[in-house]
Amino acid sequence: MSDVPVILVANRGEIAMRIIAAARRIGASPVLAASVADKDSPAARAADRVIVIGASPANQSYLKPEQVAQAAVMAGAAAVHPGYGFLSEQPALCELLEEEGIAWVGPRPETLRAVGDKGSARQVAIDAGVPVGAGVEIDDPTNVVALGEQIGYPLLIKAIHGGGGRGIRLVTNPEELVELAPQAAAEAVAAFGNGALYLERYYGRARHVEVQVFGDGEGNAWIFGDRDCSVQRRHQKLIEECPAPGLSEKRRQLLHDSSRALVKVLRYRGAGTVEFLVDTESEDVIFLEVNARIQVEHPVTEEAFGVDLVAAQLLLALGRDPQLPDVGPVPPAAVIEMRINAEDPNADFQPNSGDITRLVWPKGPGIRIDTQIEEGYRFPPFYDSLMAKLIVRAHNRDAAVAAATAAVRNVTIDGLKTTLPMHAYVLAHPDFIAGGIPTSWFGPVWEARKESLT
Amino acid sequence: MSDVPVILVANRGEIAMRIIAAARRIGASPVLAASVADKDSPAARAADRVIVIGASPANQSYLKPEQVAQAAVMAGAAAVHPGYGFLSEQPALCELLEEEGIAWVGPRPETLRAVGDKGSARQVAIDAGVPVGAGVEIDDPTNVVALGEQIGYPLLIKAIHGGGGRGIRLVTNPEELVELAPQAAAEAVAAFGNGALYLERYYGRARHVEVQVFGDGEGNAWIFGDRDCSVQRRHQKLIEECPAPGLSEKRRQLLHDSSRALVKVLRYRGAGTVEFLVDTESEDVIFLEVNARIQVEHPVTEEAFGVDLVAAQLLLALGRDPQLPDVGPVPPAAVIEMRINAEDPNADFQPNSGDITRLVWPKGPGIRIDTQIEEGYRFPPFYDSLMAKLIVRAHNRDAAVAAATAAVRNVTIDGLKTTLPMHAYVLAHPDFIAGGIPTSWFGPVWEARKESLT
Amino acid sequence: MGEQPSWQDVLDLIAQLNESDYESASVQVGDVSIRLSKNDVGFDTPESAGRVGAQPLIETGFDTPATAGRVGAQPRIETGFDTPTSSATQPATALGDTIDAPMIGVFYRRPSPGAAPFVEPGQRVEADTTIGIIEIMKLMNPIVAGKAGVITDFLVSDADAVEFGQPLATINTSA
Amino acid sequence: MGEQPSWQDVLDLIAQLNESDYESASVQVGDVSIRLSKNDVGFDTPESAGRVGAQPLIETGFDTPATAGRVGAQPRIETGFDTPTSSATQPATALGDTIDAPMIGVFYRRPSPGAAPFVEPGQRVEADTTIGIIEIMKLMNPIVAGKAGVITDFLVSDADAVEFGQPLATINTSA
Repeated sequence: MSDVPVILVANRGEIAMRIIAAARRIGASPVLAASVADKDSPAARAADRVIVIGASPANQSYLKPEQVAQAAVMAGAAAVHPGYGFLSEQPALCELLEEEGIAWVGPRPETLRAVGDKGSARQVAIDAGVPVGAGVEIDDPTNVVALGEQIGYPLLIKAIHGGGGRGIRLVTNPEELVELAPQAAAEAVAAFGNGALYLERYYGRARHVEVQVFGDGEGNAWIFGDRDCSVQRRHQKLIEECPAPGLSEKRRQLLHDSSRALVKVLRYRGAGTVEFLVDTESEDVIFLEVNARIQVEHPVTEEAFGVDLVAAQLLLALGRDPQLPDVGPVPPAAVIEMRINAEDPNADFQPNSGDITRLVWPKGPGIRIDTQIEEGYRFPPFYDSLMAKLIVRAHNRDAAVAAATAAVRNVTIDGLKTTLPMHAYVLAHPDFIAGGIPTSWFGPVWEARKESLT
Repeated sequence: MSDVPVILVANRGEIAMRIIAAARRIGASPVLAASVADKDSPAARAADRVIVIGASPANQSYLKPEQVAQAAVMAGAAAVHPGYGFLSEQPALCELLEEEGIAWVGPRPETLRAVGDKGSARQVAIDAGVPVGAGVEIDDPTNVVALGEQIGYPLLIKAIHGGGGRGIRLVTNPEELVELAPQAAAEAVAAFGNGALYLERYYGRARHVEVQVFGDGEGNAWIFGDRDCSVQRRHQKLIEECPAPGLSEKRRQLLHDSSRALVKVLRYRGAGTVEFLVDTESEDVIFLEVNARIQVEHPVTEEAFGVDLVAAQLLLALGRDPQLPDVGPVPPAAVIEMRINAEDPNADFQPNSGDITRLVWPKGPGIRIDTQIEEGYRFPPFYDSLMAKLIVRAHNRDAAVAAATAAVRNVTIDGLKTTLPMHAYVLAHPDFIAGGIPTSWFGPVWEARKESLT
Repeated sequence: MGEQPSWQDVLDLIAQLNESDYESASVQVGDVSIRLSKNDVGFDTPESAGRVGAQPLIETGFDTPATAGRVGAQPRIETGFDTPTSSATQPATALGDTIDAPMIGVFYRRPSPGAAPFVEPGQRVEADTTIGIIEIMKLMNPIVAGKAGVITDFLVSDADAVEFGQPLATINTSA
Repeated sequence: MGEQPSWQDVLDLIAQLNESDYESASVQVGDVSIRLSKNDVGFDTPESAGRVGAQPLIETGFDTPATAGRVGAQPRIETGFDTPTSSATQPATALGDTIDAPMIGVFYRRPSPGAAPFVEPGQRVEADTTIGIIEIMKLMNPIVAGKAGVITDFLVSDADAVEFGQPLATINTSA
């Protein structure tokens, strides 16, 4: 055994590259747990060793806790970094590793459980004094006017046993509520075998704002500002930025204080994100959830504050000082990240895979590319469509938007359809340039563009 | 003619890549004027077009104003960026281009002349109220005690008609001065046919601190903080950083105010650097010279303040708004640049050329690489030894030193000897870590290391 | 060359090259590409291996340099698994088929320490004959031969850690 | 080589090269590409042409695709100049030698507009015969043939901009 700790990277793609870079930064040896499809990938070549854990489909490799744990044992790993997605928020792998005395780069399993369930996460937030969305269960579907007043309009009627968007109705006034509640109850009985309903306030023009936290595991928190991730298509983030533009000092402080309180209550360990809904039509700020992992969009925070969050995760997991500074609530730079996906924005964002025949990245100050792809890379069909993250930093938001626009124009990716045309369109749109668009903005705007082209 | 302006890049290596990136950023078309040796270089491939201007030796290509001007005409260039070195501070090319109606990316020719000569630059500084080194001519070599007192000790006796380091003597007290002055006069007569002598204050433990300016050509200046470039070997900068560490507010203000005054007096146009000697044994601050070009070390300033100085140069030359912000005197980040040269630090920094057989750069937040080299590149013997600049940014200087140390450790360049081992040594040295070393520091420290190894 | 070389042409070429002094060779005629290497360094540039166009028509089965040169100190045995073209073009009589690990884990040739191995080289097996066990995080998984034939050799030792797809044994399916 | 080599040609070439002292060889004729190496350094991918080890034994003299594909829309004429190997291996009788531009500028075939050209194709020249003028920033520079022979063709037109090293004319030095 050498004194160089081994980090098992239990992920793929750009985040595997990112974790390998962080391991190298702290002087550790990165070993990649890869599926067969990824065993010769750029991340595999960047690692000190590759261990093939299973077949190409993720559910036969990256999603198998036992196979990843076995690889960690074989690698002699001191710690396992799960990246995002896959097993990153599953207590199962975390617990298997604990049994083997291998550190998990992430929060404790009980934290993963506490925030992994919407109901329990809501209760944690209430305990921490964090504002949650107004919601109430309906006892009697024929007597709902008072409840509706309590929640406020517009509101949603939700079937408690529904899910995946089914059994939800939007209600804009008391008359609708009185009419629709009994119907919804009857339909819920028919669809889910249970007519229990729930009323929830609906925010049709709210922003998605999240706070980057880093807990020492003892209740203390570093807060690294906020991110706006409101450019979304069907709940998929397309563009993220740090800081969130146009937040009042009061709102920002509420978001940051709430996040700090959650870290304290959870004795949260490592990097995490607290997601909020920030309404643009009222002063409401609503807790959504805690993401107990590093997130895709972490680079905007890193570039804005000049920190290395992934290295800090590794250091903390190895029992060392994460070497993070205390920073103010607003960073001294503005940073925008564009997710370049292998999807055709002109064909309903249909994913595609294949050979990248030519690849040119823009260069220059403030440009960072997080990616696994390179010229000649065969983009595999098995996994998600994220090809690369193009991150651009400048001294203020206007300059960052201009720099991002130039950067997008100077990317060449041949061989696959990508979301680059979508980015060019959004970055040039006056609503985006003004800042502070709600999550409901992108869908109709993109549809309207499509119609204007035909 | 299209409405996309053509920028002729009249340089090579990393700065050619940098200018090409800036041209792309502003939507211009970069055309490279290359020697034969560089006609298939990475910069040539990155440009829209390559024009071969002459044979490989620089004095048959990059140093020929007529050939570069001819290429600018052939390219249909709107502007020519000369980079640094070569013709960048020569009025000749600038004036040839003016005749053709092609913009020069740099100050006016009269500015180049005014600051290109030491004597006239000193006079400009005096006119601007900028502190210059004390100096006085000797009328009578047998009557020098009063003059010596006027200058202060230690001081240098210089033969006015000497040069290149010849005819200079260091004097530490009045007795030495009285003894050496007549000898020096006699020797100057013998060596240079003229016995005229000059006394100048000597600063043996001064730092090299410089200020980045950007003038609008009308007398107004942007000041982008300061850089410390005191890690030098024989007047060659090895490591630069922004901001200069440990400067008092008063000194910093003197440096910045002096630089602003020079921009005003010169009606300076574009990017420039005002170099100062900052003594560590007294409060003295002495003007050295104005570098009327973009400098090798400009990226530390760009990263520290989040600006694109080269794009700003191009925009100004094209008659557009350079899109630069007003910033405070101290940037919100600390940035270090390491010059990776094709020199063997263990063999008296002897340059070498040849094939780069393997090349791996570190990745991660805050890391920027400015380079032309790539795996398989044949580093040519014709030009200077700068291979790449490794630039590292962090939230403060300690973190930047740590990040730079990790970054240097994670560079692999096989096939050539490089200055990387020197960087690793300096970054780990307590004097450098403490900050504020003088320019005389590196030489003896590196010699002592060599002796300790044998 | 208007016409594509025939298979016999290719075999002739290989025979000729084999007698030559070349460490490696690459011949491309239209769509047909032949690349041969006598050592394990080969001539692929590291970047290209395993990517676009890097499907060799014939390969001798060693690791490509991209893999071999970059995985660090830990040696791996990964003789061409997951490269369908290689098994398809391998002359079965020469190298034999392999039985590959269906999962990552620790391979045991015996049901328990001290017991006799499930099978020995030279022994005939059927597709459902157990040839060993792979333990993954305390779970024991019997491994069957998957095809009938005679086990010619084991490629890993008892209690070796194996990766997914790693060849465990060679089997002569013609015997 | 107007026509494609036959398969037998390829085999013959390999045999011939094997007896040679070359460490590596690369032959490309149209779609046919042959690369051989006796050492473990191997071959370069198209990206690396012009860099390490990219001195091909035989090349047809055009730009490599890596270069040709990257210089953008502006066409360039740079037929193999500054590649000593190519001229060394070019059969002189087939293509002839070239007279290359010794400087960047504008090439004129006449001493002044309307005057007769300095020389015409078919005309015999000595080494010091002026064949044209290159103007660079208003400076006129006479260009001499540099070698004796018969001018067979001019490769640039009158008043064309030329780069350093660009072939101006072909000359048959055996004639």
